[in-house]
Amino acid sequence: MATVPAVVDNSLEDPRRRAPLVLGENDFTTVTEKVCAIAERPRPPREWYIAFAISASLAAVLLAMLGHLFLTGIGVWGLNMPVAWGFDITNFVFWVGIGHAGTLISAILFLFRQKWRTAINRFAESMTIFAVICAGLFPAVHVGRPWLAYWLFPLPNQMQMWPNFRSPLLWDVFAVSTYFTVSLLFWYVGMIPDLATLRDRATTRIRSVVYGILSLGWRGSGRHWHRYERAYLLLAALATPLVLSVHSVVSFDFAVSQLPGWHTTIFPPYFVAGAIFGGFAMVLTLLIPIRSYLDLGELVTTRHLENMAKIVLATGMMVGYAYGMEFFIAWYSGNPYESFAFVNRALGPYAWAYWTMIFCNVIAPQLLWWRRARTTPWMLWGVAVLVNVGMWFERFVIIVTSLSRDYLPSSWGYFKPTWVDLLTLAGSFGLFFMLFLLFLRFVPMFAIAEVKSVMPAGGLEIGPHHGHGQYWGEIPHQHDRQFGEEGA
Amino acid sequence: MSGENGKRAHWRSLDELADTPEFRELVSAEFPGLEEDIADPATRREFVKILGASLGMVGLTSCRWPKEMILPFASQPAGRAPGVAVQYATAMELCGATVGLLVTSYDGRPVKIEGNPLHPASLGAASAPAQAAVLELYDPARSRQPVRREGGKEARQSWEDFDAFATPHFNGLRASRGRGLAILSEASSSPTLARLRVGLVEALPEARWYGWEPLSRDNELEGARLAFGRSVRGVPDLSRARVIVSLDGDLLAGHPDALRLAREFAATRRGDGGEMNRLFAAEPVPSVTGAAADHRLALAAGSIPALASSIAAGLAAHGVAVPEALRKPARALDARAERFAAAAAADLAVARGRSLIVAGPRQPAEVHALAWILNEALGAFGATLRAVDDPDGDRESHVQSVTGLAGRLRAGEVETLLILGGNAAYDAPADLGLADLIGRARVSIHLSLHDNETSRRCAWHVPRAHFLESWGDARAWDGTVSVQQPLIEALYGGRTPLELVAALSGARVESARDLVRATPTDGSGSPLGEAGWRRALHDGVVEGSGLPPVRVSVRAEAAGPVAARLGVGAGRGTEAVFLADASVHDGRFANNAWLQELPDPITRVTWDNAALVGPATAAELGVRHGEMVALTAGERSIEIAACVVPGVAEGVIGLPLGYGRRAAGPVGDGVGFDVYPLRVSEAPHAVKVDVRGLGRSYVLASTQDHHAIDAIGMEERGRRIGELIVEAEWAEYRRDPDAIRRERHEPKPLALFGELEYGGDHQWGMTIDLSACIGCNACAVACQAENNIPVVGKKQVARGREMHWIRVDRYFKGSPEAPAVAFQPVACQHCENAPCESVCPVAATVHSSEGLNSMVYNRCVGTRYCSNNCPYKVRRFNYFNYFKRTSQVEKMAFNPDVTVRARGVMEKCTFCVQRIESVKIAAKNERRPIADGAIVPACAQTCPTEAIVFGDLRDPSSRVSQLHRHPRAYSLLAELNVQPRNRYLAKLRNPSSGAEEA
Amino acid sequence: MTSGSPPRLLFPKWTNWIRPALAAVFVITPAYLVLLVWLGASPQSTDVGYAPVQPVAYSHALHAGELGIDCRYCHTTVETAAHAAVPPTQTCMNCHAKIRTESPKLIAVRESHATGMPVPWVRVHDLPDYVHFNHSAHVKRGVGCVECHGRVDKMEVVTQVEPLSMGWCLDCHRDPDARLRPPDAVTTMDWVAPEDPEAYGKQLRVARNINPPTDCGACHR
Amino acid sequence: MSEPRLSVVAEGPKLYGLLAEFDSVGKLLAAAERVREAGFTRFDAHSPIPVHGLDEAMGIRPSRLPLLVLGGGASGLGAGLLLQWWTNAVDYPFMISGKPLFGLPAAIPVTFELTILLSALGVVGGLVVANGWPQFHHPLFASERFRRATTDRFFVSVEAADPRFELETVRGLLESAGASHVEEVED
Repeated sequence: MATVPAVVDNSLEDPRRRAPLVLGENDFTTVTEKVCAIAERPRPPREWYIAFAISASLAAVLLAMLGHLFLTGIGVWGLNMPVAWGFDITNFVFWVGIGHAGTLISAILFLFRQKWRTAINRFAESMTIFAVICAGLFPAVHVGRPWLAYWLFPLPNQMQMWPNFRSPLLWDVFAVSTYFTVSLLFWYVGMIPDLATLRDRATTRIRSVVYGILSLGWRGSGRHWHRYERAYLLLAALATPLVLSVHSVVSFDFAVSQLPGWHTTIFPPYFVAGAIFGGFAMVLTLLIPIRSYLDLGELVTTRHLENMAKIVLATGMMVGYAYGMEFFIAWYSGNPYESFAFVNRALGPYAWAYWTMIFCNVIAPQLLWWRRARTTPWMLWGVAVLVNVGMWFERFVIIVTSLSRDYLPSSWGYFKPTWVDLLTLAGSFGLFFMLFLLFLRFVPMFAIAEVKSVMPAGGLEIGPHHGHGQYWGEIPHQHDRQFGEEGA
Repeated sequence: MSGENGKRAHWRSLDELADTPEFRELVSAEFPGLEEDIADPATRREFVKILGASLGMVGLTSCRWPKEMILPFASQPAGRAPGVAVQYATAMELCGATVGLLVTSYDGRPVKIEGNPLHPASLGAASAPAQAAVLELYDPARSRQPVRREGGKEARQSWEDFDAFATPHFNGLRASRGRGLAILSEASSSPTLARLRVGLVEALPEARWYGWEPLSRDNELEGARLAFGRSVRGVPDLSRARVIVSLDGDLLAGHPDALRLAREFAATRRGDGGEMNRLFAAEPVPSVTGAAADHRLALAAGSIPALASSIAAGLAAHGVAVPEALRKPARALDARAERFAAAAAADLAVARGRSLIVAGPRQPAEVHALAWILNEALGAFGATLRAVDDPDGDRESHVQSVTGLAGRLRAGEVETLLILGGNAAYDAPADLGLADLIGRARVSIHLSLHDNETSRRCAWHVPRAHFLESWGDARAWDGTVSVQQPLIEALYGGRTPLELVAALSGARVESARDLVRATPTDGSGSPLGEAGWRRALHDGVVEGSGLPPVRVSVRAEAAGPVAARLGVGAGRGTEAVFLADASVHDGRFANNAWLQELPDPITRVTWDNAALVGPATAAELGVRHGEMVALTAGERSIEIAACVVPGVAEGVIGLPLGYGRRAAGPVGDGVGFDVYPLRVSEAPHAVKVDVRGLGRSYVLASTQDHHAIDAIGMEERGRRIGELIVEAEWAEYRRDPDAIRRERHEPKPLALFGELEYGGDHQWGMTIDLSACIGCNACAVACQAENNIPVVGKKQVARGREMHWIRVDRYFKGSPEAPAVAFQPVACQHCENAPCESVCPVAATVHSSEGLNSMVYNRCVGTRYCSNNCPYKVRRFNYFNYFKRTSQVEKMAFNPDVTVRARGVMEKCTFCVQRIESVKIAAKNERRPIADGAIVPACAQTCPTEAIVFGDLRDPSSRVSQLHRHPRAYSLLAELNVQPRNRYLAKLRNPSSGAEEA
Repeated sequence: MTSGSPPRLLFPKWTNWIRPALAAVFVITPAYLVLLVWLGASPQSTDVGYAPVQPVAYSHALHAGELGIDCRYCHTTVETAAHAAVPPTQTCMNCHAKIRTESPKLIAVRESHATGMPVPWVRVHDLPDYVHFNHSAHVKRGVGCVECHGRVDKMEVVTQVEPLSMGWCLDCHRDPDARLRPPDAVTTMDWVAPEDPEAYGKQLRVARNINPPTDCGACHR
Repeated sequence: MSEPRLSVVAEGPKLYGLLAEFDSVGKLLAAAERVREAGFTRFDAHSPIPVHGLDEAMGIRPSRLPLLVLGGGASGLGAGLLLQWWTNAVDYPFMISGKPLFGLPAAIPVTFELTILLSALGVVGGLVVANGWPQFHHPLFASERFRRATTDRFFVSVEAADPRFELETVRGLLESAGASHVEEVED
């Protein structure tokens, strides 16, 4: 099997000389070994425990805050009458947004046959699941009487009442729950072969039982692979419009309303772009440290990082464009309320939030025009973190500034978060990282089978290809091989 | 779930209820609504909560609600049906003048107070304090037992104990012909009390009777004496007045007859009769009256006499027969004041016989005298003003009286001091040190609702029966007598001044009812006959009891001294003016949470008073909004937060009285700042002070401009006001009434889909006339009482969580020094295309077939999305369970027809759907149509100026339909095409063509 | 890696039976839960049949049934007020001052009459406080007592016979015809429509212009 | 000739089939093709990655999963529209913001989500059922070498149940196809 020395920089995109996606002295055996070893360690390193302890205790704080909230009332948050939504919905939109990169990477890049996705999709998909869990939490607890939140579902009842399907919030309910279900299926289906690998490598009884059950009896059968690939392709095809719809629907919460600053048609595309932007940033934020800590440079190569950096830059530009366009339309519409809403954003009491957002989402990503920034992990990471901050503030700005000053100056107000608001936000991060650390601990963090299938040895001399890391009509492995030989 | 809502309880009688142990326990429970600590993490309770949280989430399931009892009467009084509202007429006296009331009572508990349409001082309207009295009645902090204080020890006593002390003591006093007995009474117009006083003087000739009222109208009386040598009071009649000049007057709010005056004033502000009055107001601090004026002059109180004399001079110039002495202005004023005086004089002269000059209680006697003189010269008597004999005319002024008492106490000449009501220890002139002198009397007895500052200085505190619990009578400003009849058996026992005085004078101890019954009130000289009595109780007024007008004429020699004293200069330095507070008046209502939370009409500040300063003066003094300042007058000094308000005259600081109470009760204690220490007997209305900023800042909880607004906000607000409050000048409007509609043209935006048809037999709608609204806030309290609206407390208001369903927005226009003020009451607009409805995921707010935007509390899950989408921001959210600590006794104030909202539920104006439904059902039961005006929401019902009109839009002849079509009618934010059912009528102003805005 | 590791664990053959089992679980469990909640939580099963013990063993079967006393003799306010007043002790004593003066069943009544303390009846038909029901509105339109309270004249102990749930109210408010009768017959327990109730009720409804509101505000205020 | 084998079978535990191990994708494909051409039907290939062309090599008919998507999608669409129309316009109509009781634009999001949801469930359900999951027990798992089928080795298994199955011929066939190791797997 041809292999490539690690020294090769595969981040050049040269159509004639397609670079390999896995570097180093790697074959199926070693790749499997590398990935599984992480999940198979009898006990993870101390760092893992430290990280877990921190995030778990934050998650506990979240629980306490929710308890406090349920027992006392929404008033424990800083909300008031003009500003009836604050951190709660901001966090919701933020987390849903984070989720999107996962589906995007696994589904859309898949359909576009971006084979480099294989190294990061498991990662991103897991992130999606956890982010959506965090997101789903907020709509559920933000209501004044959470114990009645089930009224949002069309369940028959003695009142003979049904929910109001004209309400964007109800659309959210369906969108988010569908999104969660489909992402979960997609994630799990994608994991079956790898779970089987873990099962077959299992050395302890408990592991073989658990992985045995989870892998549903996978044995790499050709017939199974055949259906499996088709199913995966279909799921991808379904997930793609879904992911676009979900954030569009979330944006309807605002776009459909009356409020200056919310009531704009640009929201759906703008939100989707923002979601991808933030999502990729989050992938990078998580991936880069782990990559260096576990020394996974050969699987997650600089090329992967650079590709993601490019997407961040591109979506960042879109978001920046949207910011500008909002202002233009506000001015061009000639609607005084609309124009004031935006002037107020930039110069009003919440200017600090607005300019934080602009700096993080528009200025910072400009670094990525510079190749050094794209290929230097720590720089890229810095940008990614800023983008995460920026995207949270974007939602905060949209929601809070618009609400705080709407039509009647008499009812203008100002929102100040309380300690509960802040701890709840922190807690949601705790929950997210806790779940993520568990994932690192027990599940193969790379789609092993997929990674293998984009390795030279995975290629073959003849036959058409469908899906799953391979590409119709294209014959990449030859290139890889030549390149490999030259590189050698 | 339903457990969270208040339970309707039935019981036989109140004393039975009062006997249950949990009642006692609940009564002693803390006052509710003040939820500050709920959001406060520090408390242990909170911490435990957080720990128990996870469990709590499990426990939130609902099963069958608790077993409910039905306790029917053992034997039912005739004509009493459980759960059926009955109205009784009674009256509330405030500072010696009465307003007639109708009190709605369910199962024997009064729940709602409204004005008595038959009463001349009410005409169906009721002021905010009057309506809030129902909360005062159920105030758990009211004292329940006599208290005895001796050598720093205090002991609760039974009534028997008190009588055991009082009877022999009073006998002793009678034996000594009342030597050493002093009685200090709050102002009272009660004919019965007057009658008993006579008896008392006979029985105890050496007893001395003193009166004290911190906000008295003595100067007015003094002025009359000056002008006529006779103690008369003026009863203005604004319905005929075309030009009104108010010299620091308080016609529309503070005046004892304000409700009637406001009605008459507004009647000619609508510009419909082809006529419109014009109001000139000069005042140091913006008041409701000033806000309603066409020309308002912000002028230090000390300069108003000079202004008055300039006006007199101006009138003389216009050929009005002004006495020689008054034909020259006393001294020069600044240009603005001069223009104002000139314009006022000109208009007064033109409208001779239909003009009126009134002076306010803060102004010295000579200004009042001048007003009398000029009114006579202008032929106001019999037209816009009538003089009647003051029922208690020969009394000395309150300040003299209380000073005299202080003197005798100091001299140790007072053995027994009996204080009937009031709170002299708190509000008497500071220089007298009355609080400490009370101790000099060997025996001091204080009769009052609360065990307040004065009670704590007295040997005995005797609980007073609330006016809704006791018999009495009192006169309105025009002298009309009303019988005050009890609505409910005294919750905690309690005596009335009548009973005490009767007991003191040794008259055979009768029930208060008999005392009242025996008083001749209708001028016939003999007690009312049975029929008359029943009639008086039913109507709430004693027919023919009004004071007859008297013919008076100005003494020639009066003009000279008056003119001489008008010239006295205002002097240097900052002038601190004492104001009656719109909520707590002189402090007596400090423990009333409804009033405490009621925003000040001008500053919109709740739960506080503050030193009101104009922007320019503030800049001069280097004082920020919300900064603590020290005010020093001589050796007296107070600290108070500054509140920068446009329209306060330069060099003036407004100090609302009645805050900083120390013994008001859990609600009122420590709220705001006590400014009485600056108030001294020789200058009870205004003092010169030195102002020093202290740098510390203080949170003023305001319901508008929740935080200091930045530049761009200000600018934008300025731009919008014109859109929101449409105004027109009377002259133009009269020329071309359609101009308003034309300029504003509300284009009917294209609908996305066919408009929905409303099937109902009626289509409810409302109009609010901005020309009539004077911003008095009565509607807000009416709504609060009618709809069980919770009180949330200062911290919550500061956070922006006030719950009022109808708020009176106040906007300033023009320069910060001389702003024009406009009020706009905003409640739910009941939009036909209501934005709130489509966003509610559970259909908790939907439209009724009669066009109401219904809010269904029990369906609401509390997403708050509706509020976000409401362009008017009129929805209110229960961020906490604001009724959590409401005691049983306070729950008696709940209106059983309105659901008590749970925590986490949105609420808003319903157009008083409970009233609509009850009228509809009754009509349908009797199979008769609903007459226009039969359904009146609480706000409209109590509006003194009838600015709010409600009715059926389907009936084209109904008043509301006509007003919807009125040329002044416009919809707020019409361009949103939400199709509000509530339309506003543009505000008309009537500036004099002569002067530019003064 | 695999070398040296112990022989792998093999699932026994029977584990393959999990498949049909799963299929069954996926079908049965949801069905069971739905039924459980549906039947268990409905007011039909939670509220109907509620018959608390009353302080006085008052038998409607005897008074309203055998003796045929009209409902309105005790519940005086049904036609005029929202509440159908439970009678004051006075009303009982009107007769029982003479009849059964010694009956032990009446001790509580006599006591109340003597002391003036009320008889603590237990509310049977108890609507949540956010529901504002008006008796007069229904009685005057000709909705018989029976429609909501059932054959009280046959009840020894008053029992709730209808769910009194919102849905149940709506059923009638949306289609009242079958439940309407001439107002003078409202208290007649065994009243039967002279013809097909639907048609007869329709006539009444049209004639008296009865249109029951389904607006939320009609009951929730 | 079947006689002896019967006896053989009779004495030992039942034979499941033969399992041949290959070390490269190419060999696997070749072997699969050979086996198919030899007319075997009950055989399978096993690989750690999806091997392309294997379906042709093994002669697997195209899957019918897409039909399930269509079915799921259609029912989701129908259910979505029906639910919204019936609940809000028929069973309990409310007057909301003066809007029509049922408007298609407002109904689109929910309908769309339900369409996707049911399609996705259809696919996954179909996959699980068609692959006969969960199947925890399989004879091949007994083979120690087969553990590498999910790591780095490729296998072809021919079942004894195949009518044409003959132990030796099949063994020969597989070895000649380049199997690095062939073993008998018992049931």
